[in-house]
Amino acid sequence: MFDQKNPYLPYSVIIDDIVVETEDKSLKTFKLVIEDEGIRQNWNHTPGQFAMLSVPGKGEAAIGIASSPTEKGYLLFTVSRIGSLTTALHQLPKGARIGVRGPLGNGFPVNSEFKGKNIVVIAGGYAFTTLRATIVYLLAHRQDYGKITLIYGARTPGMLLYRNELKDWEQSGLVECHITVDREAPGWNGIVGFVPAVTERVAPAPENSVAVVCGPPIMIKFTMPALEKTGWKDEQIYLSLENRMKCGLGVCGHCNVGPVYVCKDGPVFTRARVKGLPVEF
Amino acid sequence: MTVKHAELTQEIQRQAKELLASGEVAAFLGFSAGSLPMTTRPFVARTPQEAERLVWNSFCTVNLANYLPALLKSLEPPRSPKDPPPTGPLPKVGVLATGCWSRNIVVQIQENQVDRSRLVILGVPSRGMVDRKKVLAALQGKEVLEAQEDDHSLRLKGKWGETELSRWAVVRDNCQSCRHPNPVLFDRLLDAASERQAQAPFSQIEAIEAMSSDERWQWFQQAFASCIRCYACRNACPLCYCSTCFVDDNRPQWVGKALNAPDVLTFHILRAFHCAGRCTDCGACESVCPMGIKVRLLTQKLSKDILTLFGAEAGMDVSVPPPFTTYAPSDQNPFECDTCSSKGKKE
Amino acid sequence: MNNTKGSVLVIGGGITGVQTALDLADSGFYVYLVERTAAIGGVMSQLDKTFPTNDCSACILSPKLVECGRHLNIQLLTLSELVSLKGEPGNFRAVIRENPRYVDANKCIACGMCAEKCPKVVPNEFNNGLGTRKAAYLKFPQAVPLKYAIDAKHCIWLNKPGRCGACAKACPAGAINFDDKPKEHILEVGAVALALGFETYDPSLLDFTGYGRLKNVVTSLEFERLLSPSGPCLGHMERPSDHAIPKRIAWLQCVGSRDINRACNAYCSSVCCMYAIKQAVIAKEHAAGHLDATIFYMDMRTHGKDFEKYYERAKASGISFIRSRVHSVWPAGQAVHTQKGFEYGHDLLVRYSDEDGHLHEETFDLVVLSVGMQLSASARGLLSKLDIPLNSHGFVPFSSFSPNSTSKPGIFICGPVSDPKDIPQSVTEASSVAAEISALLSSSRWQTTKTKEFPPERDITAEPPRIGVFVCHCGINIASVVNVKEVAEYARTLPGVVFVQDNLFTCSQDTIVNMVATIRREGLNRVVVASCTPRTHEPLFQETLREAGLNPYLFEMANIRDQDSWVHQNEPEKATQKAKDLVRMAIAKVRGDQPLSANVVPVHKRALVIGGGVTGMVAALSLADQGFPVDLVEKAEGLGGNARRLYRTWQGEEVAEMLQSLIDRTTNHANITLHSSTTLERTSGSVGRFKTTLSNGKEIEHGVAILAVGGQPWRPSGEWQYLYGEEERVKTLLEVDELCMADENVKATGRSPLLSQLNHVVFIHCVGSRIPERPYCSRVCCTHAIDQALKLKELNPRMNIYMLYRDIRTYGQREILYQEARAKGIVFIRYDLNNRPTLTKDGDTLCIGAMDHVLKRPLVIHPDMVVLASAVEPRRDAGELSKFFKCSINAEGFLMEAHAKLRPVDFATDGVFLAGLCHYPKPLEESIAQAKAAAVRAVRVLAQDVVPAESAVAVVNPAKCVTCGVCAKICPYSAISKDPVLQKASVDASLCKGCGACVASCRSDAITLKNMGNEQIMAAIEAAMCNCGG
Amino acid sequence: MKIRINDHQLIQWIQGLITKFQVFYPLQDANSGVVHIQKATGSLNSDAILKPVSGVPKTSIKTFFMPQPEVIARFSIAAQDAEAFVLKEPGTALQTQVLLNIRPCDARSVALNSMPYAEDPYFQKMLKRTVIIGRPCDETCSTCFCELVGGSPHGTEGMDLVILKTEDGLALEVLTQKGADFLKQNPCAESAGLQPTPQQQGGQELPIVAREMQKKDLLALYNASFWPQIAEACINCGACTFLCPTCYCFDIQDEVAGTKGVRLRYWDSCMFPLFTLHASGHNPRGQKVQRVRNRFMHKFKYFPDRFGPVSCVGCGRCVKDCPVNIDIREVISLMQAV
Repeated sequence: MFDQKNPYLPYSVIIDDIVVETEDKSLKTFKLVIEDEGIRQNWNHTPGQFAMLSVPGKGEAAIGIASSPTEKGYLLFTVSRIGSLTTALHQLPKGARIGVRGPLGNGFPVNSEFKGKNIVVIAGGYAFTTLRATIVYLLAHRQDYGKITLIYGARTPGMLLYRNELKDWEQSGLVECHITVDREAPGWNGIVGFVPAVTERVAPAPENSVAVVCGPPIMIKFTMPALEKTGWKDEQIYLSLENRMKCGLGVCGHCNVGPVYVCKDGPVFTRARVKGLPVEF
Repeated sequence: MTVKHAELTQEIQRQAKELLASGEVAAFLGFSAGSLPMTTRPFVARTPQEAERLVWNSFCTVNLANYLPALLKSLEPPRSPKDPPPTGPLPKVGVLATGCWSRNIVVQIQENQVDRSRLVILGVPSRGMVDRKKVLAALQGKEVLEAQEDDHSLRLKGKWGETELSRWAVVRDNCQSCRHPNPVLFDRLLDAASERQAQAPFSQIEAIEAMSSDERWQWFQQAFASCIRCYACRNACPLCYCSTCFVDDNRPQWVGKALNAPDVLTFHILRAFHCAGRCTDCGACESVCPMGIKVRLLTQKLSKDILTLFGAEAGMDVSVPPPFTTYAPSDQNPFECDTCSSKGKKE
Repeated sequence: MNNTKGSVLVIGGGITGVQTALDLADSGFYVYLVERTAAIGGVMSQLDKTFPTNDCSACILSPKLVECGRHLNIQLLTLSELVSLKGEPGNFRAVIRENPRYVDANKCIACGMCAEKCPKVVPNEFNNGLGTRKAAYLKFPQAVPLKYAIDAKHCIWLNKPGRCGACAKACPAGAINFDDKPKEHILEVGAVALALGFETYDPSLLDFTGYGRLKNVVTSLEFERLLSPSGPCLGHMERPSDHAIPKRIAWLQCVGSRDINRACNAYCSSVCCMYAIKQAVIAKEHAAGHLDATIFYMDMRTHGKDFEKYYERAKASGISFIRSRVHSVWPAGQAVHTQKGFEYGHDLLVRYSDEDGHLHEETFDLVVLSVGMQLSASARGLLSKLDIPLNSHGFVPFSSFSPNSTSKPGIFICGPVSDPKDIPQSVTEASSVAAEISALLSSSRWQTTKTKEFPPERDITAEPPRIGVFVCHCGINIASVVNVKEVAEYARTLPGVVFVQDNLFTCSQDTIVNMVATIRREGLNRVVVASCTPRTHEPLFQETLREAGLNPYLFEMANIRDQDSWVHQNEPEKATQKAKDLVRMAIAKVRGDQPLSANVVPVHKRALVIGGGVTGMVAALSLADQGFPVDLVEKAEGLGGNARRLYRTWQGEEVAEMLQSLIDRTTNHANITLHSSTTLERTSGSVGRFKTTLSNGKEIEHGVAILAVGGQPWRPSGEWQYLYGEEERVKTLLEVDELCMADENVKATGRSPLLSQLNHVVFIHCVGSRIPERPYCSRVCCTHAIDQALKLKELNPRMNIYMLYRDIRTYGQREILYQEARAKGIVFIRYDLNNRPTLTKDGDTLCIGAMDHVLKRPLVIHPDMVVLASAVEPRRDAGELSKFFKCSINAEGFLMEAHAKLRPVDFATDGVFLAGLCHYPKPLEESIAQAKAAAVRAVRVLAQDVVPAESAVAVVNPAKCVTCGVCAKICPYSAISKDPVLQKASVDASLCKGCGACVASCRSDAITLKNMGNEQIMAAIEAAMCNCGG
Repeated sequence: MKIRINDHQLIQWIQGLITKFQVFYPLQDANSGVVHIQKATGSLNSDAILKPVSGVPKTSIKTFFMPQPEVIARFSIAAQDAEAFVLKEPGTALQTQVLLNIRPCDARSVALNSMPYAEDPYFQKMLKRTVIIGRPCDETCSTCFCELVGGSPHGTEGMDLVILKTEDGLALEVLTQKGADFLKQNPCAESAGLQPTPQQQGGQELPIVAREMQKKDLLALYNASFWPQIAEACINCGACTFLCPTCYCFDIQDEVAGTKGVRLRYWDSCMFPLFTLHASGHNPRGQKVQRVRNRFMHKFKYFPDRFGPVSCVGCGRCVKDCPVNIDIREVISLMQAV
């Protein structure tokens, strides 16, 4: 939908709300409202896409869009404080103006390959953000998809994102939730264990299903064999890569993995496609 | 080829082969012939056969010490950053070292970058290396297709014919002003020590110092105007081993990244200061500069100041701590403020 | 039940009393500090610079005063006097009368309006009557408490109610209270410390000085005020008569000291030689070198640490030293007869005779009288009230072995009340008294003290900065130059700033209370105060943040007073601009501040004392008596050190008996573990948790260490050998002491064979002292030699004794011995380095050759014995030992204290202390006082469960660290080492002092100081450079 | 279509251009012998225009299309500014620039770079403002290898106009509509009404090397054993990438002075470790060999796979100026041999 003449110029947005997501306060969800009403109303994106968040004076960073296109009027971004841009962003108060450039990349094929299939969402840590967008989207078009299973793990209960929504999904029965934490923790009555182990235990059969897997490299590395064991094919598994990006348009050269540009050709790839690429991500 | 350098090439090949064959070293760091006239290529021989490709001539301008830390590390068993360092003897590396390179190795030892016990240093007293840019200038830009060197002359051939140049006339500035052509640290010395000793090592600097401050500023801007910030000077320098160089840092962003005077000059002046008290004037920075910038004039100025103020020269002795890691009450503090240090207080 | 009170009464708010109070309060006792005037600080607050470091007196004193004023366990009672004291050690009842201030200290914001409006001008006693103040006044600008007072004697209203009241009208805080009445405080205390200080001798009694008649004859203390920037001429050194800057100044030494004839003060005042030199040096600096400075003296007594070098430098800088007693001071030039009578010029004629007896006259612009010290009338009154007698010189008598005790148990003395002394010695005694009291009351430690409770800290990590800015008028200090309102309005426009307020005095009690409420109400998470210096006020504001539940490190100060309004008085617009810049920078920096954890180190409550001489033993016993276990390490087999060779003190007290009882107590004390024939192998750790391995294999964990490794007599050699070691008739002082002791034993049996048979004895002074290779005075030898000579005279009154000396340095009441020696016919012959005495042998006859300085004739003496007063030198292993604890030594090899003036027994290294001869040569009573002082300074640590460690420490970013090791080499605290696994630099936060040397040295930018990160500094610099909207 | 012009006409025409536009052409520095593309001034070096200097200019012409640095947006950070933190186009008016006597290899690099930059507004603007007047190479250097990578010393790809040497003097040929328009507005001799010579479009065959590389297996090339040896001497400076006319990677960064900020883009180099460094510290190309390989793989495999031709024009700059003599021709032959 990027119809603006100059793809390097972000839209101005206002921080409408800030939610501290995790107990260590390193993750905040920013609710952004595009200032230009026309652009705001015409905004559309696909779950899995990302945008460049821009703090003028500090630069830009690629962040996955955590809101679903079905959530109108605003955008959500859940941002981890790790670099200079994200640190600056975390320092901003409500009402501050920043920029959003996007949506960028390809997103999950929710309107093509996913249609009519069972969806397994596997997430670890804060890579869950675009998967939230995905689940919210799937739920908004619930009739188009089969069973939705969520396997989501975090280090501690306090590090889980979107805790209220997780509860809602679980209680509504619309999503089969398997929420896990790495270690026993006081007050935690749910599953304990790493995502790959939980996946192996609860992963549904691969027939007529697709899986989307996002998380730290180590989690992905060990989740793949778990899926393979239960008969999943590389073509059914969707991954999201996150290389360093600058232009978001496939030009500047930073994010290439072999011949593909993560920002333009990705970030979503099937595992089959990833296997044909050099391991430079 | 020059007689002296031909002899040395043979000797280097012989000794490298011997070191590799005996297993004393796992790798030997030297030069192989380049693909163009007047070039050489830093080269690691790992077998006695490969050692036959080693050469020694007037075009060995890259400082081999620059490669040592990574080469040594590459020979260690792989480990993750959280594993303890390996114990027990680790494979050794043979390396050629002229005066300045050996002094860089000393600095690297002092700064924990290389382990002396893992080096077999073959000292080569330097006859001075040739500056390709001087040759190019002498030939008004005509392309050299073949270069032959004798002990005291260079014969250059191209489409235009043939020209003979005095070798010393095209030797690099840093070699012409060199006071320590002989290695200060070595296991074997491959040639008799040189008696070369520049009389006025800082004459280039003194000429710039003699300028007025306006002139100097003009000179500074002019001299670095063509910089493209490829950082070849930095990357060719054995002192520049920071994992994140200040120019690449963005928290804070010390230097802008543009090609304009403030950013470019800041890079060069700061880099020079980071080398203060450590630079051996090996000239690699200047030799590798694709734009022909006289980069080393900055570091040389600081070397002069450090020699004058602290009587120190970098890398002359492993046991002498570098000047900027020590404090002595006798250190000159010409910048000390008179008003803050009333006479009674200096005790 | 424990009846011992845990509170202490300290009388006297000078530096001595302040130090006693601080040491006691930090050691677990509650202190009432009673001061007669309106503010603490004493004479030291009147001084300009201090010798021998030329530190600004107010600058080094102020922090102590502020600390005292803010201390939770010190209650200041100013304008107060002791009315009565009853009881016994551990349980006294004191009645204090607090005289009315007529200003409510709780309301006063020290804005200065009362003084500005007060019409009554009176001489300013703080400036010694030079210049004026108002009847409503602040004692001095840095006064603690910073509260105005009304001088009842001069106040118009108080004398004629209804006639004035201008101050009450002007006071914005409604603090004036003309109905203020004296209050009585009844205090229950366990002990009393008398730090009564001194007053200077009043030279108007000495007609020859012209003081009182000639305006340009001033006392040394008056001259300090002329030099001081806070003095009547704002430090421009103007002479009183015409405000001209003097170009020729004479100092007259010994005015009111060493003077039996006219002043009736026989003693030497100890400090005047040094302060006169200092004044001459500073005056020369003031005059940019265009000054002729002449000091008229009898003996130059520069016997303290680094004094001799100071003297030598002064001589080299061209200050004239004339050995002469001035005859008289006259007006220079012809008198002019006017209607008012005879009038003279402003210059002064000084008449003096030189050593050869020739009379000279010299003209000066100003004459400074180096007046001596004596007890003030009020001090004498108080002592008599307490029934503590004075000796014939007007001082409280003391025992060399217990120099701070009085005849009344539980009442202690410190400072010049017992003998004239300088600041370091007074401060040492202050601590020594604290040690005595801490031991006496140790059962009640922490029983009556208060502790401060703070609310839990708010977690602000996820909050965007909400910055509060408080801009201070500082009365008129800032506001008279800087447009404070404008600065405040400007601050409001800066990013992140959500609250701005300007205050008359941000540090006043009501503002502080208000600030706490504001921080809570506005949800501030960063605070900037734009006011004065963080040096004095940062702790206060940081505490305010804590009270508001904020981490104290989320705070920055912009110094818009010292660095702005004070230095740009004449450029108010630019000053306002600069204030904005400073505020903008502070805001830019505070944005990056993060909460820092309060680093603490648990204290291992055990002390290590190194050295088993008198000093070490006293220190160990003091610690042990205060209730802490001690390991005492002595290199030799037995205890006692040099004292075993000492016969008696200058007060005639024999050492041996005292020493034996000390050894017995040390050996038998339950809290002392003795390690004799033992040395140190290595030490690691830092304050609170040292670990030391001894040569006997034992490993000791200790929280503190005291180095009392002593000194040693120099063995005369080279050109100072004087046949020593070759000729048995040539002895050193200690060797003669040993003979005296042997003699005592013989005397017990009735005869004194050896010493009494001598006929001619020559003492040679300064053997090895005050020479280029040992450029210091050994301090003890003059007194020792003279006392020994007197002993010889005692044994044989007909003995001929000659003293070959350079300057006789019998400081304080030791001077009496010198006078006695002269009276008893001991011959004093002065020599200088160009004319050293010679000693040769003619056959078996010893020949001393000297030059008679009076007759200017060579002189030959054939002595039976030659006694060499050889130098005291530091032990050679002191340097090695100091390295264990990262302490430094000076060029002569003496251990270097943290601060020559105010931290005389501390090292720069926390938790390590020094005492005794390893610090500098000194007599027994000074070593003993120092030992006790070191002990109480150590107890300040041991009494705590944890000691604070620096919070703003260095941190390594391992991703950037390249392990070059420069930081580790450069760290003065050895806080950085290589992590054995990561192979990167790693900082021990409990050792790091946050000095930043590593940060500066790291090329890779891998080390930063917490809250002083490069991003923050760059943010501040960028803010400084960009003149955004200001 | 072309016209004959004599020396005098050419010089006069260029003199005229200088008065209206910024004109740049290669000149040899008398002291160092190095050729630089320099701005033409009133004192035109006619010799250097009529008989172009031999040798490849030190730096390429990419700087005229990708300025180093280039302002891509401006903004204000003044709190009181209603439009604070809104990024806007720099809005600087761009005037025509003329690049004269451009070698075929450099001109061709513009055509190659236009492929990835097809939709880049800044590059396209620069392209639009620039008229390239090319000059075939009469003399090649020993380091030239344009023909190996699909170019030719007499190629005209990327040029708008070309100055040709004929048997009896010079000729000016129009290659593009832009060239024709330019000539119409700035006529030279009887140039008015000249139409572009039809170019062989589309049917142009890819050079052998590109076709070879396209056929090769990506991972086989990637995992070839020679990469470590090639990388061994590399010091990871950016000399090759910055001198290369077809290296086009860039970075974006903001700079603020006072309350004014600009967003800049400037050249970046895949040789630098930071190029791919994640904020988390992870670096997918953390090792030197990975970066060296990426540069060559990009030029000879990734680019052809995406766009067809190889991303190299054979100018030989990197061969000449690599501080450690890494010779791209050797790399090509090694890659061909896989």
